[in-house]
Amino acid sequence: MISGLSSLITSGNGAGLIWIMIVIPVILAFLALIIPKTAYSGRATVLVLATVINFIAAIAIFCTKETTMLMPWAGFEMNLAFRIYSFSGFTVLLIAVFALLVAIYSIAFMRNRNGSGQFFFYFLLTVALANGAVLANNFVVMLFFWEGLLVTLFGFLLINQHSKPKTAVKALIISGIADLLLMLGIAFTVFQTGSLSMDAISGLSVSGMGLFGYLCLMLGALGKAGAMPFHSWIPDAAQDAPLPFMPFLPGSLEKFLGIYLMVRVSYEFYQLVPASGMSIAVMIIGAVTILLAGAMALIQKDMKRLLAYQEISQVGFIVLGVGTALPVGLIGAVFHMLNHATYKSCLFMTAGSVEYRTGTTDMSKLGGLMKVMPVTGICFVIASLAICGVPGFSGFFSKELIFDAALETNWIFYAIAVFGVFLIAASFLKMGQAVFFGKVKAPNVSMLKEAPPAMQLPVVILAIGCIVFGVCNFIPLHLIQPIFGSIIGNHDFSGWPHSATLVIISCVILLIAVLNHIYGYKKTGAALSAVDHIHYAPVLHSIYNGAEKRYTDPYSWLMVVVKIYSYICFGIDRAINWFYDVLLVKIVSFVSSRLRMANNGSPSRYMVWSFSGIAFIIMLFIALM
Amino acid sequence: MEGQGIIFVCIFVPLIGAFLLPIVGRVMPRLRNILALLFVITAFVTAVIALPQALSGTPILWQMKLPLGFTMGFFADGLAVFMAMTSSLVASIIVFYSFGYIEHYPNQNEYYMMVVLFIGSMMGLVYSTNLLLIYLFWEISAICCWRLIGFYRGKDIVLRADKAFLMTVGGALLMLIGFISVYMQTGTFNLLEMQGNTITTAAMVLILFGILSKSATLPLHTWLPDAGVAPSPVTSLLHAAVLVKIGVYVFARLFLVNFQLDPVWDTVVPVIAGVSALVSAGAAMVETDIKRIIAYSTISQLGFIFLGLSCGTMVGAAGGLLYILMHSLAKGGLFLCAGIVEHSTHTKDINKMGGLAKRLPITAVAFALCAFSVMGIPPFGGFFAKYMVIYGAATSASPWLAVMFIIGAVMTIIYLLRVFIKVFFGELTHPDIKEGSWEMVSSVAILGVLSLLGGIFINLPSYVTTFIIESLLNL
Amino acid sequence: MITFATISFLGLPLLAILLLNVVSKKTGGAISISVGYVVAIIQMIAAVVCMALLWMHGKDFIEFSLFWDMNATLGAAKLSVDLFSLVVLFCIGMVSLASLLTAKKTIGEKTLNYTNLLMVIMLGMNGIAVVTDLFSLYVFLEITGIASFVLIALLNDKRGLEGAFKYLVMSAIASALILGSFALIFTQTGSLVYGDVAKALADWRNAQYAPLLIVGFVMFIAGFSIKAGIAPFHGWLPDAYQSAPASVSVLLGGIVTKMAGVYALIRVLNSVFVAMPMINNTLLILGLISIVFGAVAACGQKDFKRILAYSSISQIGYIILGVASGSLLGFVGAMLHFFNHATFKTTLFVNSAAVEMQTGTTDIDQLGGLQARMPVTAVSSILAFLSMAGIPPLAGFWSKLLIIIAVWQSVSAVGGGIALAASIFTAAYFLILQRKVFFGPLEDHLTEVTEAKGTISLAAVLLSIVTVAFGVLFPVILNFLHLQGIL
Amino acid sequence: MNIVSAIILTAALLMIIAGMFCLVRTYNLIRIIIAIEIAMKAITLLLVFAGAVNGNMALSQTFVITMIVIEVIVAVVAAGIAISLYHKNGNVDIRELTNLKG
Repeated sequence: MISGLSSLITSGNGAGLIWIMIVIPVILAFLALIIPKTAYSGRATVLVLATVINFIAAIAIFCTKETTMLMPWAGFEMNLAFRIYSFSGFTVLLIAVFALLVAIYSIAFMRNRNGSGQFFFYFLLTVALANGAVLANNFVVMLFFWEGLLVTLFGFLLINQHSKPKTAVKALIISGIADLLLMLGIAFTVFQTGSLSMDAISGLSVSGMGLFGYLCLMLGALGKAGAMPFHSWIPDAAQDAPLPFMPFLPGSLEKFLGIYLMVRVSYEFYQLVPASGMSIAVMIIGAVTILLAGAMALIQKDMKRLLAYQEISQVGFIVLGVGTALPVGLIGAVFHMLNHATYKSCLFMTAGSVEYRTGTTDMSKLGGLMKVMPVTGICFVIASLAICGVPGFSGFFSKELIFDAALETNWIFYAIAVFGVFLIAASFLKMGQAVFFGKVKAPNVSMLKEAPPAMQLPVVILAIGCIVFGVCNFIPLHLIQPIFGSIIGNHDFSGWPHSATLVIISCVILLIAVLNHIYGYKKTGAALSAVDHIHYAPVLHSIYNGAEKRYTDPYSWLMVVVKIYSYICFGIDRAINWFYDVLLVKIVSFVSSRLRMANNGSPSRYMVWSFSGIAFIIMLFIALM
Repeated sequence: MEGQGIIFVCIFVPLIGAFLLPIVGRVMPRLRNILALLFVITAFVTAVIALPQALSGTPILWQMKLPLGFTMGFFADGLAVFMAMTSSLVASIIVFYSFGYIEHYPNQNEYYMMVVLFIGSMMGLVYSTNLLLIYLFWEISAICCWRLIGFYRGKDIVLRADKAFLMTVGGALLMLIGFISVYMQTGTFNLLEMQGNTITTAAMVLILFGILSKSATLPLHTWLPDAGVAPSPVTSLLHAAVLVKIGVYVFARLFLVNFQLDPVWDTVVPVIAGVSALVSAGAAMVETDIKRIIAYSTISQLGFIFLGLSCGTMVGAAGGLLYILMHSLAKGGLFLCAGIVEHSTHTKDINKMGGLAKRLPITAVAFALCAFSVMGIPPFGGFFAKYMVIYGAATSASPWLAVMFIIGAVMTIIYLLRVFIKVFFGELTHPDIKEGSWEMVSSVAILGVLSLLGGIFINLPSYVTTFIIESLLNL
Repeated sequence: MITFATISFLGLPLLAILLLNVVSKKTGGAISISVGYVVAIIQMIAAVVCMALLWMHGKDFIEFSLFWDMNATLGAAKLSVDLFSLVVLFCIGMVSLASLLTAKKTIGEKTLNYTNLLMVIMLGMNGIAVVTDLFSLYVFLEITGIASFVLIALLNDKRGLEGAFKYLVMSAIASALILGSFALIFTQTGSLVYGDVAKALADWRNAQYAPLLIVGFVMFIAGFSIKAGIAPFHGWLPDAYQSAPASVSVLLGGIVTKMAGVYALIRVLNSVFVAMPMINNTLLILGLISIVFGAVAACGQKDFKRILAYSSISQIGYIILGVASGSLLGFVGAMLHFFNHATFKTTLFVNSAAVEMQTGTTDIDQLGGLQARMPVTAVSSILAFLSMAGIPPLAGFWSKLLIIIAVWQSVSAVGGGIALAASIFTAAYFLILQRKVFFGPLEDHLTEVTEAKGTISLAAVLLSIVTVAFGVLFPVILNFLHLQGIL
Repeated sequence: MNIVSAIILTAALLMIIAGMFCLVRTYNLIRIIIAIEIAMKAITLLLVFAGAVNGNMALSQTFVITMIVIEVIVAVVAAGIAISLYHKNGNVDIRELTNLKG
């Protein structure tokens, strides 16, 4: 197999590679499902093998020149078409890298846990589907793989939740709505061009039918990326799903897919005009996401939930960047996507390591883990610095690009984004101090030790990535910039941000966050309650309360609407049924009972009828004559 | 001619064979079961054999000249053969399933006779070239439906059967009036001779009444949920495989192929279908009886089929046909799963069920596969059908229709998930039940797997539907 | 051959009456039924033979005479059979046979009386079928009527007497009206032979007593409407049907009122009142009223036989409708529906007889789930009912279809539509009856019931076969009619 | 139309109306039979009138005689039924005859 792969790579046969990327994970997925639980190492081998093959193939694809492949499929132009080109190759490579890292991590994590076979099965299916969705060059093919992810998403969330599958339902419904909107968007888009082939569509204007098409496509992509209002299942999933799911799907893969599509939609299929209505709308979505998710993250008491909200907030930055429709925003967004995946996966994995050893992610039960889990702790700190945008780390550079773009459109967006940074920093200061510093505290202090090496490896790699992408940001940027050569021209965004003012403002914000943290810590004496003065501030307090009770969750509102709607429909249905079952029956039985009563058995009555009949005939005769 | 023989075998083996079954059943029940299955499979096999010729461009035709324009005949074009294949395939599985489901009840002779007669009437209907023949088989199916719904003979159950019979026959009578009006206009009942005629609005409305009543579309739908009192294989047959598809088929046959329609119908029919899909989807959310929920889901999905067939675009029409196939497979599977659940737990109330996935694992997986297909999630077959229908609507004269159906699709996901989760997950309510008989479980497994394969190997069915639509609409 | 066949229609019943009254009362009961069988079967055969002869000779009708010389001038009542009368004669034989088959088990010690009266009524009906003048028509109408009064009251029970008296009173009024109309028409024509009357009436508007003629027409329609039981002249009909003994109900419901009312009406209408749209349209409206009224009223009934009676009212409406359409197609439809109605309504009355015999009641509220116990009765009733409701491929559908096409074509689309849509009520009372009697759970007190054995089931089976065969082979029949140049 | 025919027709009409009115208004079975007879006699008058008008008196007379015979038979049967009913019910009131209705 390996030799076959290498020959494929050398020959540069893109079509074969595509099949490898899609079919082999599927086959191995079924293999992982079949292998019995007792042979865990067998399952693990299959998983690693599949992701490694996928990784190699992805590298090969990344190195391949532009290739298209086309096979007839479902008729009406719904051909099985794939296209390898710079952006898809890049995205596929990212998927492969993260899949490999998470696979290694999850092998260690899932050992001795229930449902590992299912987990690996869905894992590999997800990889295959994601590959297919990215490489597809036909809208239907893309939709096929894209929506197929719903099944694996649902499966992932069901693994541990047989008795209370609420989150799975929620995730499937929310993502399903997004995907159906995507379907609608595709239909509207194709309606304008008449072609389902993705490379045949470019530069549509966002107006008229195009407006709907663009909006629906964007909503579909946003739904996958997990931006507002499609976000609310992610925090719940963080609590319910097996932990490696979080760095894998919401942490990286879904972001790649969502942003991949978002970028293609906004810059390729449609010509999003900077500062146009739709651009502002997308930016508003991004800004709102940053603000609300960041605010929610601030008050979380559970590591996983906090990270999940943070993750949503980060998507807001990316959406904001894409929504500017400016080259700098685009590059910032894509770069941020990469950075985000790096540090967020790293953070989720450290949270996973903590859970693995302590059995909990409740921050009130944890503390001082740096002493017992130094590697994990250090990686956590590095990733936190990156996510907060401390100068020098990866997040800083991508955020500065997005700030640039936001400021160019409107200072309000910039202000919100900067405020978002404050929220992020505040929440990470709180979480970092609460979990890793101070007195050692855990449900099982005596048994604590560093996570197993297989779990440390990906964490460390990702932490290094956070530093490298920051210090040597030309490495990723020089990979990304050529992809969008036609859009950004010869501009090079690598190196130190060009606007010192913005950098200074960012630094000031971070400083304020630190001061705020110190103030809160001093006031309450506990790291965990360092933001209580914000949480319990007069107005915010009630808002937060409502949010905690899910009053702000769009899903709850959707369900209320659905319920009301359903009862109305049910009422309509019952009314129609009443018409047939009761009213018609009553009318007929009333009439026939009257007729029964009329026939009272008396011959003279019959005669009277007959005479009236004769009268009727006479009248008819007169009328007919 | 050899080809004509094939159609005759396809129609008359089940149609006449049905009457043999009670006789055989008195002697050897086992043989009766096998014969019943054999008859239905014969229909399927012959339909498959007829497929190449149907797609070759010179369809098989048999006609008997009669005075007064009553000329009767059978005609096996792609559409007919496709419908015959779809319904007989699902019906074969359902008959096989019945072996396990029905074996402890009285009146089995009548049951098998009616089921096979039902399939036979469907076969006859799809091949008919004559409006009267269509009406004839239409009514035979109504009679079978009446007997089958009333299978358990309870007072209430028979009332429901009567309701189904009355509503479908009422619609059919109106349709017959429409047919006669067409006859008055053209002087013949033969479809082939009246091709391309424009029909009057009155006739269209009357015929539509019949179609809507048979295909259980708002406002003539209420018999369908009530028919859930029938044995599960029967509901499956009625709702998924045969009965409701009759109306859809006649719609396709008459209004897609045969008659010219005023363009306004390209909007009116989809709107009716859309309202039907939305209202029934809402009702499905409220219902707690598992079979009623799936029945409402059928009504809702039929809306999509009508949308596809009536929106006036080729993709939509092909999607509608594909939808018929995929919906038959998946909805048939859902009803059969519901049957297993009902059989094991002796209840139909989903609030009294939970956690059954632990005890009925294969059923749960099959249910999930079929449910995903109905929801239209890839890689299941329903996805393509749903996509094509919505794409067809979005590219039709009134693209906003697609929005209506997207809402319907969202509702589909919500209510099917609700059933799936309530029945198969949560606290285990029936700890001491086990899977149904092997016939039942393997039937649902086959349907589930077919739903999946239908999506992965979409090129086969899609080739057929595409070809049919292209050849029909480019006449 | 032809002479024998034609003469047998009137001669055989007469002969049988003679024969039955010769034998002693003791032995008579035993053989009388067999004699009846022979007469009925020979009549059916003779009808078929005559049809074949008509076809072979390519003739429209055969004229014959019973006692007189064919060519005598005065008072020579010419008789004639054409296809319609032969169909009707066949029906008479068939229904009489069914009645006899039912009677064997149900009529008891009055068998001889019954058979005697049956022969009389057959004579009367056959006479109605073959006569060609109004005078003879009246005579045979009265023979039929008187025999049926006595038959209804045969068992001398309270109900039977009551029904018979009501029938008698209404029938007498009908006779008065019919005779009055004949008298008024006679003022203009001077002859009572169909052909002559038709000729004389062709120019009736310019006649001396034209207003009297119009009164005559009204009386004619009203009189025959009473005889046929068309709404709103139907009052006596359910009572008579319900009160009659089972086998007499078979006869009455299957053929007698159709002969005395419908056939005579059609015959006179077709041979005398040619091309009078006024009468046709009136009848059309009356037919429509009948169809809807009978069907709706049947939905609320509680007695098996009364349901059937009301459904007769409804079905007669269809026959009238077909004739009233005035076209040949409508006439053929009416003829076929006449035949079909005789078949399925007889089946149903045989079924009601079986139910009454086995359970002792015809009250549908006291019955339930009999299908499990009486499968033959149940299945034949379903077939008959479906045929009546116009569900293909059973016989009733085709005749109804022809009638409706004819009405649609020659009179009005709305009328045809209403007539067709009213079938939904037919389906409704069919379902009510099936649900309460056959379908549904078996009532506890009926678990001991068994199928009606022997001749009753035989009659039901034979008639069901006719219904199904006619329906399935209808294309053949249609083709045959076409080849004969009738359609 | 001459005066004689007018008188005859009026008489017939009056007799018919009398018969019908009697039929509707009376409750006695025997009276009902009489009423029928009255009406029938009016028809007889009409037949005679018709024969006189068209000159075919022979046919008219035949008809009338036959009719009278039949009338007698009908009256006999009716009276027979009435007598039987009297035996069953103890009276000849038609209002008792309401077993059959609906």
